[in-house]
Order: sequence, then C-alpha cells, then structure tokens
Amino acid sequence: MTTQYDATAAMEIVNASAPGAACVEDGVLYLEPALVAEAIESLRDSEESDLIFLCSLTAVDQERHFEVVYHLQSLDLNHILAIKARLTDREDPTLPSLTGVFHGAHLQEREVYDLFGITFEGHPDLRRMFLWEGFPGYPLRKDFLQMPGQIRAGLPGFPHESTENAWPVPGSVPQRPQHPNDPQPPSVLAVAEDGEESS
Amino acid sequence: MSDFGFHLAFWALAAMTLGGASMILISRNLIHAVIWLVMSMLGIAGLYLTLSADFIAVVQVLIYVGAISVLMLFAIMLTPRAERDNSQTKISAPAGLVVLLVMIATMWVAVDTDWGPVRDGALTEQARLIGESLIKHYILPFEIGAVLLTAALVGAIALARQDEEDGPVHAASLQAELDGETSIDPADVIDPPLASEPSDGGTTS
Amino acid sequence: MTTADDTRSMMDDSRLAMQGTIEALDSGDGSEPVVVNLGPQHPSTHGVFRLKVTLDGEIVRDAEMRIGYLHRSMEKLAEERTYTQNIPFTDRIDYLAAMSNNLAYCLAAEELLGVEVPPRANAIRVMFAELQRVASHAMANGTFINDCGAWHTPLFHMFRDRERVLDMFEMTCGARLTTNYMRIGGVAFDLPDELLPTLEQFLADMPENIANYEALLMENEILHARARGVGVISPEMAINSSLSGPVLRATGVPWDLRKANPYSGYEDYEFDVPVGEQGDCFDRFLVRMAEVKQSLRILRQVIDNLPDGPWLADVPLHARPEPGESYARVESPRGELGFYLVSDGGPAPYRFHCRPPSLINLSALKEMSIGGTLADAIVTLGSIDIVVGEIDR
Amino acid sequence: MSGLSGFSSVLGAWYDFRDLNNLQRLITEWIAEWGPDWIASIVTGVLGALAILGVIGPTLLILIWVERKVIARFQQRYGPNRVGPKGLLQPVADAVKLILKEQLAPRSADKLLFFLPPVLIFVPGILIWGVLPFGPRMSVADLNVGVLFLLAVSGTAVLVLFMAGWSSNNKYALFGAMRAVAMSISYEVPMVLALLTLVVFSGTMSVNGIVEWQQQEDVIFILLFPLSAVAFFFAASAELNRTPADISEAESEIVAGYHTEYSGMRFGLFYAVELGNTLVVSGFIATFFLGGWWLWGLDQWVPSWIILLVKTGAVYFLLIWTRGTLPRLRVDQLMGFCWKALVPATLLFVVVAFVERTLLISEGWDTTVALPIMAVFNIALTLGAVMLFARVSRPAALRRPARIRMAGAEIGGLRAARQVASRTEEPQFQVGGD
Repeated sequence: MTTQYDATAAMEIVNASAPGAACVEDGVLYLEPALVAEAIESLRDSEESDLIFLCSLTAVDQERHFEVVYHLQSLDLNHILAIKARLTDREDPTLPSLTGVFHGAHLQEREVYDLFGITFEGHPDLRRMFLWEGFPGYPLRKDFLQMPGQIRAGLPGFPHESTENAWPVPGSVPQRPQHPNDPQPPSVLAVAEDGEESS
Repeated sequence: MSDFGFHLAFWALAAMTLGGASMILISRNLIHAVIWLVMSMLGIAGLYLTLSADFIAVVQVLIYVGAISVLMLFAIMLTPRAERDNSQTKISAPAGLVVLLVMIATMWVAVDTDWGPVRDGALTEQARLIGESLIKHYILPFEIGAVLLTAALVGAIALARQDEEDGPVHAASLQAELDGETSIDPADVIDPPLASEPSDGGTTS
Repeated sequence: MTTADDTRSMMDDSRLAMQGTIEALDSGDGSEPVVVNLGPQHPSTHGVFRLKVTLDGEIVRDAEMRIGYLHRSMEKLAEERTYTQNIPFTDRIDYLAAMSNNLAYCLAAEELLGVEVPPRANAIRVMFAELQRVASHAMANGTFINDCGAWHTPLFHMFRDRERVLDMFEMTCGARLTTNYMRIGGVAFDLPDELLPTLEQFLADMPENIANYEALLMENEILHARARGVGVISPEMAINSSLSGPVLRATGVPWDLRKANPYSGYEDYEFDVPVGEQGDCFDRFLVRMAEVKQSLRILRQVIDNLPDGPWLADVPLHARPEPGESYARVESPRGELGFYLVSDGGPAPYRFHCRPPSLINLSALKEMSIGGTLADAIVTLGSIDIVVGEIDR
Repeated sequence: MSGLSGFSSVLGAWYDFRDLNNLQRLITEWIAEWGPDWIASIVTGVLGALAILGVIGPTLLILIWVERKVIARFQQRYGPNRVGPKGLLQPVADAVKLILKEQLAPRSADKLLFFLPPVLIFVPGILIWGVLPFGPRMSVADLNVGVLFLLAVSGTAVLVLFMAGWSSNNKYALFGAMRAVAMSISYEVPMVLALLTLVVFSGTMSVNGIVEWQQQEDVIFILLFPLSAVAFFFAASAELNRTPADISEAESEIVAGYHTEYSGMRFGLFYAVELGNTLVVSGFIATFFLGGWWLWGLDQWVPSWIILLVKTGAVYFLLIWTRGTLPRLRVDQLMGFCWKALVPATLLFVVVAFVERTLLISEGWDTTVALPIMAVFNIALTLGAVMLFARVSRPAALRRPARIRMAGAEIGGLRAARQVASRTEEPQFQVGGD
C-alpha cells in the first residue's frame, strides 16, 4: 500500500540543499516558487525520499493565488508526496519549469500554461496545447468568462435547495447548470468567431 | 496485311514519335518532358513492330519506357534543389551542333542501309540471332559495356554509402540497446538539445 | 482577442520558424526535409490526433504532436456539476475504458466524502474494471497489428472478444461504451441474473481464443521485424518521462497500482504483473497479451468469491464534502489514471483534474520516433495505445 | 465415359466449347471467302479485345464480391449480404455509387497528369491479358516474346502510378508514388530472373510454349523451380501492392498512397485495375508454374480455359489469404528482402537452370530419369537456400527472443526491475529468437 511521505522529512531534505525553499503547513509541503526546480530535484535525487516519478502536475485557482500541485511518487519505496507552490501574482504567474528534472513534466506544464496561464520559465516549448494561440483568456481560471452580474463560475447550490445555501452573490439571478436556453454572454460568441477566423 | 495498313501505322507512329519529341522541347516542366519522352519511346517501339522486329520493340518498351524513364523521374525527384523546369542554358548552341551531327550520321546510316525484304526467320528467330551476334561478332563491345556498367554500379554504391555514419541512426542506437547500453541517456533528455522549438502558431495552416 | 493582423503576423512567424527548422536540419548535401502532417484525419492516429513529422527521406528527424481537436474542457464543465453528475463525464474522458474512469473518479470522491464501499460493490467494481481491461487491450492490440499493416484480421478477431464484454456491460447497466455504472459508494445496479453464466462462458472460451491469437501472431516474422527494436525506451527514461501502464512495464519496471496501492480489494486476488525486457513495441504488445490472461485469472477469483450484500453505500445524492482534496488513482488499461479533486465545501468540485495516462505516455513519443522511419513512428504511436478523448478531455 | 468419348469426336467443330478459338476460326474463314485479309485481322482483333473486356468487366464485379466475402470469413464476419442474393449485387451498387459521386481534384494539381492516370492505368491492365493462353490456341496474341511482353507491359504501369502520385500535389500521394517506383524497379529484377529460369530451361519465350513444354515433359515448373515460383509470387504481390508488400498505398502510413486524392469513379478505376491485375497475375502464376491450361490429360475432357480458371482461382485465393493474414513489411525491409534475398536466390536458380538445361540438351540426359532427380535436387537446394538466408540475414533485433517475466512480489521501480531481470529461472513467456 502506498504510504504518504512525511512532509517534514521532505522539508529537511529540501532545505538542506536549498535553504529556505520549503515549509510545512497543515502537513502539506509548500515550496518557495522561485526554487521549485532545485527543491524537487533534491527530492528526486535523495536516497531517502527517492521521489523519481512525477505522477501529476496541475494547478488550482484559489482566487487570491494560484496553487501548483505536484504529486511525486517513489516507486521502490512506494510512498507519495503532494507538494504545493503558491503563486500570488495573478497578472503574471511565473514558476521555474520542471522539464529539466522530469521529462514527463513537459506536456503537463504545457497544459497548465494553456488552461491557467501560468508561465513556466525554462520550458523548451511553452505553447498552448488544447486551445489555439491567441485564445482569449485561460479557461480554468475562476474569473474566466464571468457571468453578467459578476457571478463567478461554479455551482452555487443544488437545484432543489433554497438560495440561502448558494454563494453570496450580489444581485444574482438563480443559477443552475448550463442550459442551452440560457442567454449566452457575448464573450462566448466572440470566442466562436475567433475560432472560425483563425482556423 | 496490305500496304495500306502499314502506311497508316507508319505515319501514325511517326507522328506520335516526332510529336512527343517536339513536346519535350516545348514543355517547361521536366516531369512533363519525361512523360512526352515516354510517348516518343512508345512510338519508336511501334515503328520497330512495323519492321517485324518484335523482340526489339518489346525490349524498347521494357527498357526505355519501363526502366529508363522511371530512372529519369527518380533522378529528377532525388536531385536536391534541382530546377524542376526546362530552363534556358548557355550551351544550347553547342548542344544544337551535336544534335545536328548525330542526326546527319543517323540519316546517313538510314539511307545507306539496304532495307530489303525481311529474311526468313527474322520474326521467330530474332532473339536467337541477336544473342548469337552479341556473343560471336560483337563480343568485345558487349564485354566493354558490361564492365562499364559494373564500374558504374560499384561507383553508385560507393557514392550512396558515403554518409553512412549519419544515415541509419536508428540501427546504431538499436545495436547499442541490444548490447546492453542505454543509448538514450536520461541526462540528454533532461536538457533537450532543441531548446527553442519552432512554432507555427497553433493554427491549422 | 487577436485581430486578423495578429493572426497573419503569427503565421508569418511560424513560416519563418519552419524555414529555420529546415535550415537547421539541412544535412549539407542540399536535400530538403519534408514535413508531413499525420492527421488530424489519418487512419492510424486513432481519432483526431495530429503528428507533425519532419522527414529526411523516410527517416523521422523531428516529431511533434498537435492535439486539442477533441478538447471539451471537461475540467471546467465539472466545476458546474455535482459530484454525482460528474460520473458520466468520466465515461467520455476515456471512452474505451469507461469503467476504469468511473472507478477512479468514484474512488477520489469517496475519499473526499469518507464513504465506506460495501464488499459486494468492491467485487463488482473489480470485475468490471478487469472486463474493461480485457476489452481495452483487445482494442489496443488489434489496432496495433493494424498499424503494423495487417488487413484488419486480428482486429476483428479481438473485437469479437470485446463485443462479448460490451454485451455484458449492456446487460448490466444498459450501455456499452459510456457505461456510467459506478456510483459514489458502490455501483448503480446489482448484477443481473444472466451475467454470471455469460461471464462463465466467456472465461471458458477466452483461453482458446488467446491461444489462437498467439498461434497467429506470436511467431509471425513480419510482425517481429516491424515491432522488435522499434520505439525503444529505457526504463530510466520511461520513469523520468512519467510513463505508466503497459508502456512502462514493457521496459521491465514492475509498477502496477493494483499491487502497489491496492484499491477496491485488489489485495485479495492473486495475480502477477507481466513485465517486458526491451521496452520496444513488441514488448508492449506482449505485456498486453499477458495482462489479459492475468485479468481472466482475477475474474475467475472474483466470481468464485463474490460476496452478498448491498452494492451501494448509503450516500446522499446531494453530498457536500468537507473542504479538502483527494488524489485517487487506478491502474487503467493505459496506465496510471488519477483524479485530483478539490472541495471547498460546495456541491460541486472546486477543482476537478484528471491525470490522463494517454497524454502523459506521449511525453516520450518524440524520443521514441526520431531516427526511425515513418512506418516505425506509426507503429510506435499504435503501441502506446492512445485515446484522444483522454488526451484532450 | 462413352459420352465423353462421343464428345471428343466433335473436336474442332465450332460448337466445341473446349476451345473457343474454333468460333473465331470459323469467322475468319468466312470473311476470307469474300473480303481482304486485313478485314479479317481487324475483326478477329476486335473480337479478341471484346472477349477480354467481356471477361474482365463481370469478373471484376464478381471478384470484388469474392474477395470481400473471403476476407470476411477470415475475419469471422459475414461480408456483404444485403444487396441482392447473398450480397452479390453489392459491387454493382458500389460502382453506381462511385459513378454518381462528385469527382474532386485538388486546386493545385497538375490537371492533365491528374486526369490521365485513371484511364491510362487500364492500358497495361488490359494489354497484359493478350498473352495469357486460355487454351492451346486460345490467346489473343501468342507472341513468341510473350514473356518479355508481359514484363514490358507490367513495367509501364508504374509510370502511370507515378503520374498519379506526382500530379496530386499531395505528400502522401508523392510518398506512395516514390515507393511504387522504387519497389517496381527493385522487384522487376527478381521477377525477370524468376521467369528467365523458365525461359532458359524450356528454351522458349512464348507463354504458350512454356505451357506446352510442361505438357510435353509431364511436369509442372513449381516442382522443378520452387524458389522461382515463390520469388515470382512474392515479387508479383509486391508489384500488385498487396499485403504484405502494399507499401505504396499503405493505409496505416500514407493513407492511400498515390490515389489519395482521387475520388469517385477515378478511385474506382484504380481499384478495379488493381483487382484485374491481381487476377491476371494469378493467371500467369498458374500458367508459368502450375501448368496453365494443361492438367495431366484432363484438358482433353474438360475445357482448358476452365482448368486455367480453377488454377487461377487457387492462386488468387492464396493471394487473398496472405493479404488477410500478414502484416506489412517496412519499406526498407521490403527493399532489403528484394536485393539481399530474392535477387541472389533467383540468380542462383538461373545458373542452376542453365546447367541442367545443358545436361539435358548437350549431354542428352533422359528426361524421364533426369527431371525427377533435378526436381528433388532443386527442392533440396531451395530449402537449403531459404534456411541459410533465414539464418544469415535475420536482423540483430530478432536474434534474441522477446521475453515476458512475471513480477509477483517485486513491485517498484528500477531496483525491482533489476530484481526481476536477474531472476535465474526461465521467463514466463518467450517468443522468437534464433
């Protein structure tokens, strides 16, 4: 059974090679964004942690900041560790690329760049992957395609529930999952036109 | 068969041959020129048939239409950055002179030859007659030709194998794999050699 | 928003960049490399996948993939749907292994909700996950032989087995491809009465079928010549590139999440993990063939030890998990399939991320293809076994 | 038997359908009574051409059905079974559909060279039938250089394929065309050498002469020169673009090769000619190596053209069988196989044939004794050559077996991989290797 690798032990390994790069909050290892590549390289090369397999690399938009989440796995020691890095600059989120450490980060970083707009410095081929170059905005950001009345994306409550449980949204209309009859915001149409144009 | 049939065939084939030949000169595209050449060759093969030389006719098709023209196409396609059109050259005057001389020589031979009736056995025994004359009377030219072709073949192989070292990369890396060495070093990949990947902008072009 | 001018200048840039490639690849003897777009409409790209190869003669000098033709932004859509409503989405991610995707997603949601799955549900989940593996590997190996140039014969033979598996899916949950069968806390329906006899018959017939395939394919010299030593990757490189599933195991690395991190009671079943030696296309093919046999072995054990009891835990349909996150993964037919869910206490996942094995297994495609011929690149792509729905999501 | 012997008494009459040449002879004689001989030549020529076209057209439609049905049976399917009885009208429906479809041409195509090939491809495809003898006197043109004619005409087809591929202005088509050309000029060599064996040994270049030689000596050439037969079969299937050598229209690699850009009936014409060529090549294989219209005296009782058709059908089935079973060779492997295996082997047998011919003619060996000995010797030599080739020319990657080991307890990364690989017991599964 795969065990969770102790975040404190990992912090010590990281801080030994890159002082001040790591800290532990609520049992989760957080890395200093500028030192992510060095920190993870030290975790990969350390005999104790042996985190040689990059399971997953993704990001979460926490509204105030972005959180890039790495899941690293040791195959021989069979433990897994989730590592996070917070990016507070929403305008130009930047992080060192992991492609020098893990070749497998190549496509996953491109995906995160495509959908979140997080730039990975040192990535050899950082282009949009699913969407075309010039696609307006980054779809997985929470502020992408804001609804009229500044309603944020997401499901505010179950359809049968009263609006009390929904997120407090000023002047909101009752939200429900997308429905074809709903009026489309103009930006959606703009996207479609752009897609036709550049293809 | 009557003379009428022969005359009809001769004039049709002669027109085909000469028409094809003229089109080679006129067409600007080298590939088209080769196709016209093929038409001309087919006309010549037909002319051989009217002369009851069926072996020569078939060999003409086999060698010139089936092989030489294909080789020409191959050469055009494989010549790097060749002008694919029938461009102007500076040596058209000397070339014209050479062609004129060859034409005069051919016509002289044609006029000089005794175009008598076909001897018996020419149609059925042709292959044998040609074989015998090649081996008996013309053995020296035959052998010289053979040696020349062999030399050309060896030379072609030598030329083709020149850049062996950067050719079969795959086979070399495969051999290394089989010898137990990992040919793809992870370190190489970690610092990819092609650092700046070209982009075509992600649009379908 | 890009204007037409921007687009044009971008295209100019790309053309200049492409000329740059040609200059860079110019070997000095004046020959021009040819850029060929394999796809998005191509018989061997298994969907709308585009592989842009730069060829020197028939030798591949550069390979670059272009994807996104099937992008449906599932991760965004999932943020607007409840946890249960997201289960059908997972079918559409990898439409050739819908059961495995259902399972992985449900495991992640159960971890968030803290749900205990009843033993019968676990056994049924294992049963369908393994049946799905048989079906998916039948498809993968059949199309692989097709990519090697066979005229569909092995494909149709293997489709016959897949067809029987899909029949079993249909009799259980009404759907053949996008099953939507697993639920958070179990499975949607109990097994129908006619399933177990059908499955018994299937298990009885499969050994002979597999023996037939082996007789047809295993010693086939042409298949050996096409697949041996092609698309080779070393174990170090495979791990570094995050490859998983049969592609990783073909290099000799015995990494199987069913053994390493048993879920749904896989620890109760006896099976082996087949590993290859060379890491070439033929080893991938062999590993898949051997895995089908192991799946049949697991299925036999599941039938023999099928527990009674409920098949669905009591989970409210409108569940709101506590804020938190979970990363659950299963060994899908294509490799490590993970779901990363983040909850903010709302009715829908705050973040829904799928770790797609098909996409990440392509990480090393360029390295595997370069230096081989165009035909080798096709065979390599076929041996990786991609599903474009999973790549693009 | 009495019926049969009674039947044989009508030998040569116009209604003797064992030799359809009788009909033609009747017409020729009738014309000769009143008209000039060139009319007779033209009429018989037209008749022969009409006979060939009349055979090819319906046969192609039936062949499409046969091929699809047989392949379907290999693949455990039913095949076409909706249009007409047993799906027999399916090819007709397909043809109607293809004719009604829009004919597309790429805007950047070389227009003349793009439109010509679907028509031109028919010329060699039909000419080649001219020298196929259906009976002792049943070939449209019994040329005394028939073998050469066959090779010459089949060699010109590649030019048309090149035109199609080049003019399409499509990379797949160009690849297909280049592959077709490269393969054609390679595989013509073993094809010529394989037929040269027969020509040297039988001393005639007439196709019918080769059949008559087999009839006279009571032996079929596949027994005397099995390697030439196999080489010819493989070279022919390569020239026909059929699996395992269909690299010039390899579906999984270059979509459809040289005819990628052709749609509608233009594609249909390529397809039809390909099938027709498959049939006529099966016929030539049957003629050269299986005795053609002759079958140890049975041709006295059964119409010779039926014997030839049955043999042709058998060879055709073999071609479908290989197509339905084998994967495709890579282009370099195919070329390597041609130049490194087929050419030396067929060349060896040309020499063998020359020596044996000399023994028969100059030394005057008795054929009834010598031929069986030679057959046994040649078969042994063939087997030896094949085994030697298989040993010597096997690529290094195939020399050692592919192994599958089972990891039970060892789960993990590189360390576990080394543990599994260093296990001493036999691997669970092993395939291939020397």
